[in-house]
Amino acid sequence: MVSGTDLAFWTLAAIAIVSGWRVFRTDSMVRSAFLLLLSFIAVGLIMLLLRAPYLGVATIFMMGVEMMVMALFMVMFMMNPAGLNPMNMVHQERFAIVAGVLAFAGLAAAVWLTDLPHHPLVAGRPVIRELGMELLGRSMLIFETAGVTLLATMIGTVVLSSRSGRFGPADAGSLPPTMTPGGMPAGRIPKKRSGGHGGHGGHAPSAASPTAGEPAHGHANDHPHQPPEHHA
Amino acid sequence: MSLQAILLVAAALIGLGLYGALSQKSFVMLLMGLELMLNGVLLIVVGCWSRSTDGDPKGQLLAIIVMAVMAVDMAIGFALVTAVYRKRQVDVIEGLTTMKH
Amino acid sequence: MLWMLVLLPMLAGAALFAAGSERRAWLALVAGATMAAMVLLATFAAAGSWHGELLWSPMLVLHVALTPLSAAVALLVPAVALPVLAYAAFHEERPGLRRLLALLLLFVGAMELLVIAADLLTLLIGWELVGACSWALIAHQWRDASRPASGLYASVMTRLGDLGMFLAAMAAFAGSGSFAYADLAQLHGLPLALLTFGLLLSAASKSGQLPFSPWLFRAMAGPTSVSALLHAATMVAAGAYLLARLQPELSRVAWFAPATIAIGLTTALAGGVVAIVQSHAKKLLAASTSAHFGLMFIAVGAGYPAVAVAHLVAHACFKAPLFLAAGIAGQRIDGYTLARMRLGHALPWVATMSGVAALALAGVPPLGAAWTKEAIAAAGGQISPWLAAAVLLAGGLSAVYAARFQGLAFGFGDPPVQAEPPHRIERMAIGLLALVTLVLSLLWLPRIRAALGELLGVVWPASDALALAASLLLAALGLATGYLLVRRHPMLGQAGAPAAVADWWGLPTLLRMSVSMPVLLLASAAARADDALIDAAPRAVAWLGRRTATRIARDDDAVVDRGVRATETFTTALAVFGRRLGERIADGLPEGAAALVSLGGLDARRLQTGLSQHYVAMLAIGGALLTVILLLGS
Amino acid sequence: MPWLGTLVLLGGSVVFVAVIDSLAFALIAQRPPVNLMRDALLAPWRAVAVSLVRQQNRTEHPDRLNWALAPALYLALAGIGLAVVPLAPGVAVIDAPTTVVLWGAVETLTVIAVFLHGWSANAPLPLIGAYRYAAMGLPIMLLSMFVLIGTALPAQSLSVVDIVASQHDVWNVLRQPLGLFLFLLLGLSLSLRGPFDYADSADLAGGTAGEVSGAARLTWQLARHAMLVAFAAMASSAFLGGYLGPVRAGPWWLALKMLVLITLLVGAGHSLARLPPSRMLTVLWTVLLPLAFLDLAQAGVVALW
Repeated sequence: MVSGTDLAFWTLAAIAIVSGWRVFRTDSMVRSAFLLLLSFIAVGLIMLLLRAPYLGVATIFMMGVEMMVMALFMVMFMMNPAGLNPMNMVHQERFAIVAGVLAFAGLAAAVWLTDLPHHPLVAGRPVIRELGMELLGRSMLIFETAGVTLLATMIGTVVLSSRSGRFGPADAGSLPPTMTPGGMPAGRIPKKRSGGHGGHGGHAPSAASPTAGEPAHGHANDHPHQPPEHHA
Repeated sequence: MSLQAILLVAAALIGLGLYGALSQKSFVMLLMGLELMLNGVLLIVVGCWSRSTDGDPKGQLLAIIVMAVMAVDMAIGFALVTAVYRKRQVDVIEGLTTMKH
Repeated sequence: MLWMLVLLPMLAGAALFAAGSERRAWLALVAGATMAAMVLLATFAAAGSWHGELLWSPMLVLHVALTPLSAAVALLVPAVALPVLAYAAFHEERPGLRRLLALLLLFVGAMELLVIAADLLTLLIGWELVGACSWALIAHQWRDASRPASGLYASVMTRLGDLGMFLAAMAAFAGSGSFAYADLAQLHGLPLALLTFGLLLSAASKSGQLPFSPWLFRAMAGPTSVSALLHAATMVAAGAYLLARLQPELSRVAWFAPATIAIGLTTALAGGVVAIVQSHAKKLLAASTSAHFGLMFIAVGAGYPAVAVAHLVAHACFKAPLFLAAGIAGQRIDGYTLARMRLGHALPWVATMSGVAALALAGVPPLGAAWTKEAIAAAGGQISPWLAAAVLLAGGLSAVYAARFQGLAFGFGDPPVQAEPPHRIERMAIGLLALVTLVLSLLWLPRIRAALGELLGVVWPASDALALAASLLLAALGLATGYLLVRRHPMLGQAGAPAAVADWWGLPTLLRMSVSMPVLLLASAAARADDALIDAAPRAVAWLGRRTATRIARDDDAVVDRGVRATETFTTALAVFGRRLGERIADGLPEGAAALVSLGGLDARRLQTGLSQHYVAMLAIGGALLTVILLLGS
Repeated sequence: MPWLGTLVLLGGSVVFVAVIDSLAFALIAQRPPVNLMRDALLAPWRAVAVSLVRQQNRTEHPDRLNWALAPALYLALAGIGLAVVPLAPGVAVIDAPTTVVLWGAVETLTVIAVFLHGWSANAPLPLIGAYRYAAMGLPIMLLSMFVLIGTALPAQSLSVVDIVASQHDVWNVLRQPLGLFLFLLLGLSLSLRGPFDYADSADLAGGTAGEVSGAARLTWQLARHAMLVAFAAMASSAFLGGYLGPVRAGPWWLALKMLVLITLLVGAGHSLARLPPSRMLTVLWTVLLPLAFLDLAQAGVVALW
């Protein structure tokens, strides 16, 4: 006999697993990100079924933001910005398949062979209130530690990803690659240095604003870190 | 919806995530694999909390910590990807060959 | 609410330190305002008889309360600290000034805690805080290496006395199960004796009584304002105050009065002589502090704690300006050698104010300090006329060194060198304290005195016309002697026997000679005895053992030799065999192992590809292996 | 039957949005006198009819599935957003203890829906609109969540029903006046309107909706209006006391407040200028987000007091 809850659970589980699988089987990284989000949403809904309303909704909420950011990064770092060309970027795939299957088999065997305890949640328990009391009560230290870790992460992220201007020009690392060996960075128009007016040629161009005044990059203001353009 | 079923689903997610983390060439896709594994972990935590602890709030706390770990993992991962890209114009794992003595 | 008296200066100190401003006017303002608020607060507290309790644990409760005597001291502390702190803000050197002021505020707060304490535990906390603060304050100019050492010396010296305080607190708790003063009455026998001994020890050490007096000299390493506060209203005063506060309980022990009087009298006389021959301005004043606290001890021993407190107040009011004046003079000549000062022309205002205070120190009527000294003499007279005479003699001694101090420090010497006059605030601080000294002259009026006695709930000892006359005579004589000393022997105490006396009769050396050296001698003697006596037995055993061994060896040679020859034959045969087969094994094993290891090394190197995905894969495999191991382990 | 009421409210308000939008456009773009019947009441229907008969647009190799799903997702999110709002004491379609967080999820997924809409067309201008919207949408969503937490504090609950109930004595707009202002900015952003319209703006020739026409475009516009309605319901519930009123609390008060807010937002959307995206990002991260912190701190102090 199958109850409505069971049906919902299996449906959501199927969505979570299938979309989790499709993440690595689609041609577009943006689609991958949103498939992963779909998997997360399915798991979040399963959490709702498990009577964890806060955790479930918070998962959806958080993963929505995270996957949006992830999609942006995808587009920033990948070959085809819109991500609609076919592609297959895998390595050591056979090993990976074996590892994944083994991991699943091992875990499944563990689940199967273990005598799992059964002390289900009592209906009507104020789980959100309890979570709040736990977070800001006995486990305050843990919670605060997590907070401090996140703060450290923020600082570390900024330090890692900000431009370092110490060993050379500030944008030395962020120039797009060249199209030909030793040539100009892609997408740059060489600066025309006409000596026609004034003729003080010793004035070196400022490294701080390499793109200033270049019409080809008029819209670059929207995206301070313009992705390299591949015209492949 | 027994605990076993929940854990099996989580195991499948972890297996898929491991496959992705091992097989994908792009840094970002590697991170997605890790996230999928953490998704399974999250499901395990919440499932065990709901089904076998009498609803002890510490289980929920653990889930929150897992979420924090996910956020940290993503943020640091992207920061590293950005840093690597700045230094070497590389966005796939094979491009980064300097990690040996 | 009474806790505010303690918390206010401490919080103000912390806030002052945290605020970070180094401006003198700001520091003076904050410190002065805090002290003024404390004076007000203490007045209200005394009028409203506030008290407080703090439940630390079910066993330990901290009490604070005010008796008339402690209210007087509680009022005195901030009142004296107010001008001293204002002076400190404008007088002391710039580096670390903020820290100095903050510490001084903390110091005053700790002293207040000690004063208003109504149980031994609270007292102990205040006592320790005062000690810690004094260490930090003496060592304030820590860049000069000798100053932290001085601070440590003073701290260790007073800490020795603190042991007595711990002993007293433990005895009280063991005897009555409580720390409260109110329960001390339940003590009898040994606990009471231990309590008295401990408190007397700690009071003597804090108040610089013999044999602890030398620490006061070392404490002179601190800034002038610290000395002034230390000697006038805090720290040193704590000892005498403590005895006065607990006199009713302590006097139940028979030997308390004689012991206290003996300590006090010895210190008063010895300290007086030390001060007379001292050539260092601040150390002169320090020795005089010891002497005057000795007088207070006498008053307590004679059963008049109120007289002791009255003298404490009077002493605070004249000793603080003297120190402040000495500080200004010392700053002017960059040192404290009295013979080099003679700054009467250069600092007329300071000289005048110092003169008023010096007259009070000399005990010249109609100044209030003279009356309190008379009262101590009268109190002593109730025990023995000889005691009264000794007190008067001590008073005469103080007249000598007072005259000497004033004459040398602010006499009229060479015409003044043009220099900037002291800051207005510094002058005001000294002036204010001198004014209070003058106001205390009112104590000579019988009506005022009676009213005060009623307020404090005490009866003053009856004074004696003869003693008064003798006192006047001795004071005059003392002033004359001091004047003569200034004229004839300005260099007194800089060399020779007087110099030795000036260093507390060589007490520090004596301590070294009488305590450390004997201990060392005893230790080496014990070591020698150890060698001679205890080692004899093992030596005998060893000799016996050697003899036996020789005998056995000689007997065994024959037997063992035969065995050895047989063994040799066998070994030779084995070696011949080994040269053929063993060689091959011995070489093959290490070489084979080396080949294997090198192969493994090459393989392991191949693992290091530099490609992250391989590392991730290895991580996964490692995780799996770990899981398997854990499973097998369980 | 709360869902029926909600549906009625949704339908009516969407029509109202369309009408007031047309009216505002007419007032600003045309010279008066404005013909109320022609320019306001009938103009939306005319637009519907035009959309329905117009041919569907095609781009080269779009992501068909997502292109079709994005407007539907947007509309569904608007519906979910409206469903958490109570119509009367204790009467809401979704009455769960975490509806505020659910609303946050709706905001997040809205960003994703708009991004998908622009991305799946596989054309440059919609894609730029999608990027810009993702960059703007995340900070403004963060900001709105801080503000919303501020409203949850006095209610001591994450449920919108409780939040409305907690305003029985004093509305949240008085408890945190800054909050409503910041929250209204979110409304402009959620419904792609006015100064916060970085997705579908005219400078991108329609942005994410630039390549859609016909029924798909109609759905998209409908979803935008529905989202504005849902937002107005949420804003009036979170800050203006929702169904509460001086006399006879009930859905009419909610409707009245929503109409006022909608008029305000439509007017603002038509009359305020749009900043360049980079400057707007700077303003968002360095001015508005700290303001939201300030608002939350102030709300916390008020709640404690």
